[in-house]
Formats: sequence, C-alpha cells, structure tokens
Amino acid sequence: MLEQLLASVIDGLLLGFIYGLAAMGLTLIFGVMEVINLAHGPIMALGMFGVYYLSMEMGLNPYLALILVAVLGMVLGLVIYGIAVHRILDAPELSSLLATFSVNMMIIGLGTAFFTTSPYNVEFSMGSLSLGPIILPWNRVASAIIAVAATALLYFFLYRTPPGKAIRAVSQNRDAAELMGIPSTTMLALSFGIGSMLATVAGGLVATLFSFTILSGATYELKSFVIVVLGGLGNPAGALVGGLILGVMEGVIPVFIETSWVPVIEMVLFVLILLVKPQGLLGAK
Amino acid sequence: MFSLLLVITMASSLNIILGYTGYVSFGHIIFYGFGGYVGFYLISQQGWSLWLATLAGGITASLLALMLGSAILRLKGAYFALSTIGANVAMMAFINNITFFGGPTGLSLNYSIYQDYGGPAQAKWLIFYTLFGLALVTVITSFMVKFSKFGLGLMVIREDEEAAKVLGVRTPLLKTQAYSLSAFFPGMAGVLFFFKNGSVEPNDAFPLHQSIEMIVMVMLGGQGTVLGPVIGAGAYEQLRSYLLTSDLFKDLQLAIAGLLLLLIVLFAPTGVIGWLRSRSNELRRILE
Amino acid sequence: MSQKEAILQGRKITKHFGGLAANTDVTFNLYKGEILGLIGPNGAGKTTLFNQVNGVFSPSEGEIIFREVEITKWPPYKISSLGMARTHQIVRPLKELTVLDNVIAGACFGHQNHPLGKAKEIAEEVLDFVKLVERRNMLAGSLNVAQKKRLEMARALAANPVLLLLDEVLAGLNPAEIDGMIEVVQRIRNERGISIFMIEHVMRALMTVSDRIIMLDYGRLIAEGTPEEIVNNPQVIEAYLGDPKLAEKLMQGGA
Amino acid sequence: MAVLEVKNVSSGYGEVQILWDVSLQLEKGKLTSMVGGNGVGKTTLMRTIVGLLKPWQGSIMFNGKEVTKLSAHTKAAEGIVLVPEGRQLFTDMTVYENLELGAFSPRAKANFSRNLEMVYEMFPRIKERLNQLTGTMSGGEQQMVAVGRGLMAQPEILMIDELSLGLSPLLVLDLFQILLRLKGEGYTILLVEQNVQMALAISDYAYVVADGKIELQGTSKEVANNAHVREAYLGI
Repeated sequence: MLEQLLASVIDGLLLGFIYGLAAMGLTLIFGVMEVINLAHGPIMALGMFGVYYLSMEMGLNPYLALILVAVLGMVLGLVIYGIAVHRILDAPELSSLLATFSVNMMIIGLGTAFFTTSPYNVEFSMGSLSLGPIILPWNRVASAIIAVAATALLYFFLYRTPPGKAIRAVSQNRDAAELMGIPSTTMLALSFGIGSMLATVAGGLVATLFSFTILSGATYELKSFVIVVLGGLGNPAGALVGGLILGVMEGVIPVFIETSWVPVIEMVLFVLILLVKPQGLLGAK
Repeated sequence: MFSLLLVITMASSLNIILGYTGYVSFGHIIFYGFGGYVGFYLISQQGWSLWLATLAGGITASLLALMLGSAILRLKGAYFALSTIGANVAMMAFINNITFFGGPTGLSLNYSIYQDYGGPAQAKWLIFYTLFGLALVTVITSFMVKFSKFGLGLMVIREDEEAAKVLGVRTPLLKTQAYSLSAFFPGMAGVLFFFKNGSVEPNDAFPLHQSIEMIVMVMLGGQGTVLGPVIGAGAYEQLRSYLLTSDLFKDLQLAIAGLLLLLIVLFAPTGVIGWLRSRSNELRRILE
Repeated sequence: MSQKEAILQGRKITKHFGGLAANTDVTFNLYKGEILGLIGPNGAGKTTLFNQVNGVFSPSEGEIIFREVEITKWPPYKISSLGMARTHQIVRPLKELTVLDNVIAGACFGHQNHPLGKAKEIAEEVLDFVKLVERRNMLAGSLNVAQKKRLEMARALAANPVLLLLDEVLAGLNPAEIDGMIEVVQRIRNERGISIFMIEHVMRALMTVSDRIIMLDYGRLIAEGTPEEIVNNPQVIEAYLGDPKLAEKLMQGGA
Repeated sequence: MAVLEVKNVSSGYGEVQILWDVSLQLEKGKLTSMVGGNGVGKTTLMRTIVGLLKPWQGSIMFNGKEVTKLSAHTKAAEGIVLVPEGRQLFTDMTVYENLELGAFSPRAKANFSRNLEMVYEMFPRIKERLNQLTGTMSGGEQQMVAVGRGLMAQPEILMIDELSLGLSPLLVLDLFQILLRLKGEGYTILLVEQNVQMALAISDYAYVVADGKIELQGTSKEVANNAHVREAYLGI
C-alpha cells in the first residue's frame, strides 16, 4: 500500500510539472492582459500534432522537435493576438472570452477536418529508470525535466531580462509602462506569444507520453483552469505549485476511490477555491 | 424543427441571465442536462407521466440554479464565467458516477412507453407541440420580464452593480431569481428532448460547446433584447444545418461557426438587433 | 441648539485600507433639514466617508446611526430603503437604459419601492424638476457631463429620500451650469424638506448653500462651523492654499 | 526657447470634451506650474501632452518638431516624461526594478549609472530600500520612487502631476526642496499642484486652468498677487 502510494505520488509529481507548464501559459496571459484564453486547449493540441509530425513523419527526435514546436507556438500566439485579441482588450470581458473561444472553434474545426478525431501516438521509448522498487519510464522523467527547465527559462526571462521586466511592468500598470517608454502593445503580443509557446511545448511533452486526438487539449485546458485557480490567477509560480498539487491528486485519489471521481473532485475544488479564496491558495496579493 | 424550437428556448432563457443581468454563463447547458436527467429518470424508472416529469425537470433545474447561484453569483465577470464552466464539468463527471442515473452509459426508455401517448409517431407530434408551446412561453416570459420592475432591476445590475445597490436594488436576491428563472425552461426542454430520443447519457446531456453556441446565438441576434435571441437562434440553426448538409463545408462547420463568432465579437458586438437599432431611433422603440 | 434632531450621526468612524488610514475617528452630526458641506483637499478621505455612510464599505471601527437606527454594517440597498440616496463623484449613469428608465429605477427600488406605473409618474415629475424631461427617451450614455450630473440627481431624488448625499455635483460644470445646479440643490431642501450632505470643491458655491461645513484633512475632522467660521479658519486656508509659512521656509532653505 | 509648445489643443475622453483650445509653452530650464480646481482638466492636459490621450485638435511641438500624434512610449523615449498622479508605480516590483524600468529607452539607458547616482543622492531613503516591493511603501516613499523613476528616464521635460497629494507637510517640504534643486540643475519642469501657495512660490511661470481652458497666465508673482485666484479657490 505504502509503496503503491509512493509510486503514485512520484508519478503524479512528474506529470504535475507538465500540467504546471501548460497552466503557466494560461496564467501568464491572464496576468498580463486579463484575458482567459479559451483557445489554450486547442493550442496545446496543435503542439501535440506538431511533435507527432516532426518526429513520426519527418524523423526528428521528439525532443528536438519540441524546439521547432516552441517557435511555431510563438508565431501562432502572435497571429492569434493580432487577429482576435488585440482589438477586444478594452472591451467587456465577454468579448475576450468569446474571441478566444472562436479561435478554439476554428482550430478544432480545421483540426478535425485534417486529423479527424481518431487517436495518434508518438511511438518512442527510452527504457526505464529503477529507483528501488519504483520503476519510472525515462520518457516521463525527461518530460518532467524539460518542463522544469522551461519553467526556469521563463522565470529567468521574466525576472532577469529587460523585455521580461517590461512585460511584468505592462501587466502591473500599462499606462505607467507606456510613460517609461515601454511599447505596451508589443509586450502584450509577446506575452501572448510566450503563453501559447508554453502551451504547445506542454502539449508536445504530453504527446511523448500518451496517445491524443485533436480534442485532447480540452481536458488539459480544464486542468489548467483548475491549476491556475489553485495557484492564483496571473501567478506563474503558483501555476507550478498548482500543477504539482493536481498531479499528485490525480496520482493519489485513484488509490482510494474510483478514478472516475477524480474530475468531480477537481472541478468541485475549482469552484470552491474561486468562491472562498479567489486569489489562489498561495494568496498572491 | 425540433432543434430550432430547442435553441430558441435555450437562447431566450440564457438571455435572461446573460442579456438582462449581464452575467456570462458558460455552462447554461447544465440546466438542460440536469433537469432532463431528473425528468427522464422519473419517467423511465419511476413511471411518472411525461407532463409531471417535465415540470419536475424544470423545477429541479431551477432549484439547482438557486443553490448554485446563491454561491457563484457573488463572483464577477471572468470569475463567474469560469465557475460556470467548472460547475458544468463537475456535474457531468458527477452524473457519470451516479449508478441510479446509469453512470457513463446513461438511461434508456422502454419503447412501449410511447404507446401511452398514442404510439411513437403520435408521441413525436405531441412533443413537438409541447416544445412549441414551451418556446412560446419562454419568449413571452422573456418579454414580460423585460418590461417588469424585476427586469428593470436586472438591467440596472447589468449596467452597474454597485450603483444598483446604492439605488436600493437587492442585488443578491434579484440575481439568484433571474438565474433560477433562466434555468427553468432549459430543464423542461431537456426532459422533452431526452424523452423524444428515448435515451440519455452524460455526454449528450452536458456538452460544453453547446453552452457556448447558445451564447453565440444570443450575441448574434442581440443580447438584452426580446427578439434578439429568437432571431439569433433561428439564423444560427439555419446556418449550421446548411453547413452540415453542404459537401464543401460539412467538415468545416465548427471552424466557420467560429469565424462567424469572431466577426460578431470584433465588428458587431451588439448583434443584429443592436445594429438595426443604431440605424434609427424609430426602430429602437420597436425592437426592444 | 439641543432641540435639533440629528438625522445622521457618525461616531468615531475609522477606515483602514491595508496599512493606510483613510478616515480616523471622524465624529459628526447632521441635523434634520440641514445642508451640511464636507470639504477637504484631494485624498482627504471625503468620498471614503460617504462610502461608509451609505454602506459601500463598512467602517473598520466606529458607528453610523441614521434615523436612530444603527446601520454600520448594512448593505447599501438596505440603507437605501431606510431613506438615503446619493450621487457619485464620477457619474454612474446606466448607459444602455433611457434617461426615464434610469430615474424610474430610482423611484421603484429605493426608499418608497413603488410599482412601475407609479414610479414612472414620479420619474416624469422629477425629470421636470431637474429640467431633463425633454431628454427622457435618450440613452443615458449619450448625455453630456452636466446632464449626467442632473440625471444622477434625479435618480437619487426619485427615491424621495430623507437624506441625500451629493458627491461633487458641481465639479466639471461651467459657471452657468453651477448656478443652475445650486438652485436645484436649494430647492430640494426648501421645497422637499430633504436633508443634504454634500462634498464640494467649488468653495464659493458651498459657502452660499450650506448651513454648516465640516472639513477633513488627512482623514481627520479638523474644522467644523458655519461657512463664515470656516473661511476664517487658518487651518482651512492652510489646507487649501498651502501653509504660507511652509512656503517661506522652503524659499529660505532653497535660497 | 520653448522646449514644448502646445497649440490650441482640444481633447477629452470618449465623446466628452474636457479641454477647449488650450495653448501653453514650456521654456527651457524653467519651472512652470499649472494650478486650478479639481476636475478642470489639468491631468487631462498632461495625459494629452504625453500621448496617453490623443488630441482632437491642435498640435504639440517638442523642440520645434511636431509630436502631436506620437504614441506615449515614443514620446517618453524622446524625453517627455510624466510622473503621474497617484504615483502609478509597478507595485509588485522592487524599488530597484522600478528605477531600472524608468531607464527603459536607449537614451535613458546610456545615462543609467549617472542618473542612478543622482537619484540615490537625492533620495537616500530609497537607496536603503532597493529590494523592497514598492507596493509595501508609505505614500511619501512611493512618491520619491515615482520622481526617481521619472528622473531615470532622462527627461527633457519633467512633468509632475500632484506632487504633494496626500503627503504630510514635512514630506511636502522635502519634495519641494528636491524640485528646487532640479530646477537649479537646469531641468525643464511642468508641475501640477493643489498646494497653490507652494507651487507659486517655487515656479517661474504659472497657468491657471478653469473649465478646461487657460483662464490666466503670467509669472508666478503676478498670478500669486491676483485677487481673482484667491477668489476662485476659497471664495473669499
């Protein structure tokens, strides 16, 4: 029992880093421009298909493919920002929700036409790592390491580089940032780009672990919502912690009750936190 | 025609909370699904008549909204919208686990039951007329709300909730009432629809994307107007059935609907009615 | 003096936001039928005080008594039903509703809680009173600033309140509009017997309409008296024009 | 020589016009103040000059070059710097980060260390708290950071909106002394200040704004001795 529990916790933690990475993209965008990106899931799905095509069809190593996918994710984000997001930033909230959802519908619609809704698999294995009684597939370990590295890079960017600081400045006070000579529109577009880059990378990592369809993004999008709310909307560090909490929960809960209760618990928790502690468990601000 | 009447009912009732009160519910389908499930259970497992069960479906959906609303209507803007998504998914996952609702496989009817209503064909007509009546009652209710003191209170909340409180509007009460009312009709519609289909399962009952399609319909016609949701529902349904039957577009139905939504949001945020109203003052008075 | 009935009492009202004290120990009375002015420099805590009086915030400490009922922690709609109405410094018209509907809302939800039909009659009458009746079918969002201010006033009046809080109703108006508004304020008290508590920056106007004035500075009540007493109060002059000695000191230090 | 020339500018928010045909000049190295009641349009004018609001009519010339339609960040990068009302700091960032962001533009970056030294010297209090989040500071300290951040931007024109708002008299004295010093060092300053007496005491030239128009202008002495100004403020 204890061993099983430990294995579940480790499993959950490894997955949690990827969840956290995905949620970070969502929370970054919200933190900077108060837009809840409802196209987050489909963008993740595109990341999955990106890795699939680059590795299975073009023979690239999946992890190398991730780099290309990241670049494409950035470009995709910039395009989405320019077409659907920029114009509704000052409009009521409903507008941004609907605009990003319309992007969601378009990606899912086109994606279904191209890829159908049948499952795809990135077939690829690197053996396992044994830690005493616990056996971990290297895929999972590598994904978690990459997710951690990407998180660290994001933090380095946001806290140590001038454009990163400028993005934080814009997120805190857009007018004041303009007054300091910071081109706020460029920074907003850049953060949307980074947000969707993180989504595609997280999607790509998921693709190296599980089979997926064009609709798979939706599940991860919902998980990202839960995580983001756990960690506090707009707080990237919180997203990482939230991701780990969710990962561990998903690992541990099935040890005690049926797996099908997991989403009920997740979503009830989500609504409860929104109600009781909307600033998130970490209590930013 | 069934689905047209259904979407008119859904869009008009959503409009009460979305258009009049200004609260964006991304999970309004929850009331259709939950009310429908309860009614269907009463018919298929407890032998209730369709009429009683339909009423029960509406009432339980309203009660759900009352409970849910008294909690989540405290949230503002995006937080409210997110919580409705959460509630929707939670409910679907919950029903999946409830054995007397049949879990993931759902419930189905013994087809002999249609004999009580004059055979399957007759029953279908019966449901059609009932649904027609329901759609009509929903639109009439929407009209009555719009021109009542209650409706004025809701619109004051939509315009400025803080100012509403200062004016003496008991905002928590009114919001909850509006939410509850807007859940009643979808609950009944759910029972009728599942009864017509003869079965229900969680994935049919709580499709998140339909919640958002409802919002599109309301927006397309014009939120906050009586006729807007009706026109929007009609137009959207027309478009969807055209796309679904066209060889060229049938795979791209969703993408085109998405594009349409984006165009509305970017260029015509007040919908068809809003656009017409802004053309002329005369029309404004007619097109409430 | 002791005969006067205090309709609103603030007792040691204190409000903190985080570490900042917006109001500290503010105690005052407002007597029935009186126009009480509230002045103070920007950021002195005037609007914060209003927000506590009508329930938008509840005070961190202290009590508020209105018509002999303690209302300290009541929500605004409950206070409103007891007969208090207010206007906002930054006007809050219900933009997508018509002017008439804005005022009807005031009549049917506030103090009197009238049905729609009766509320409409009252609204028409009040709109006439503030000279906005010919614009009743326009959307409130399309009015200009002066009209929006009068609309706020009408909306508050339609509730037939016992006490009316006015937050800078004169700001942003030109001299002619100011005179018009002053007349309206006076008529509200004289013809309708409504007590008035008003924040105002246009001192000249306040001097002519108010019976008494209280002054806040850094969140504390520092002066109280008739307009005459207030203008001659050195603390008031200092707060508004700046301390003449401070300016001298500065010039010496700087030279 | 006029560094900044505002000619016949009208502006406002949405459909509401706030400024009517306003003209104003800033002379190089002079301290100009703008006084007037609440809501008369001083802040709106400042926001229009820096480009947060677009003028509806009229033009704005900066060093003889037209800058009327440039965006706020471009103007800031060229040296038109505003220390806005209410500080508007990046409250979840440290003092040092705020100062650093002040020097975002290439022009300002080139003078980074020199300006930083100057700010440290003027505001020793700030130097002691470089790693504190500005949101946790007192109003006075925040105002110092705001002025410091403005100075880091290497201003050709330094505009300050409500320097003394909500600060205690002692702090106000400190800040005004800093202003005097900046004036002595040749900064061109436009000051909006509710403390009329103090503003007029230290400035060279003054504009009185009322109802979105320039009602009166002249040397500070002339304005200070004008009976009309006293009347407009106190009604005496």
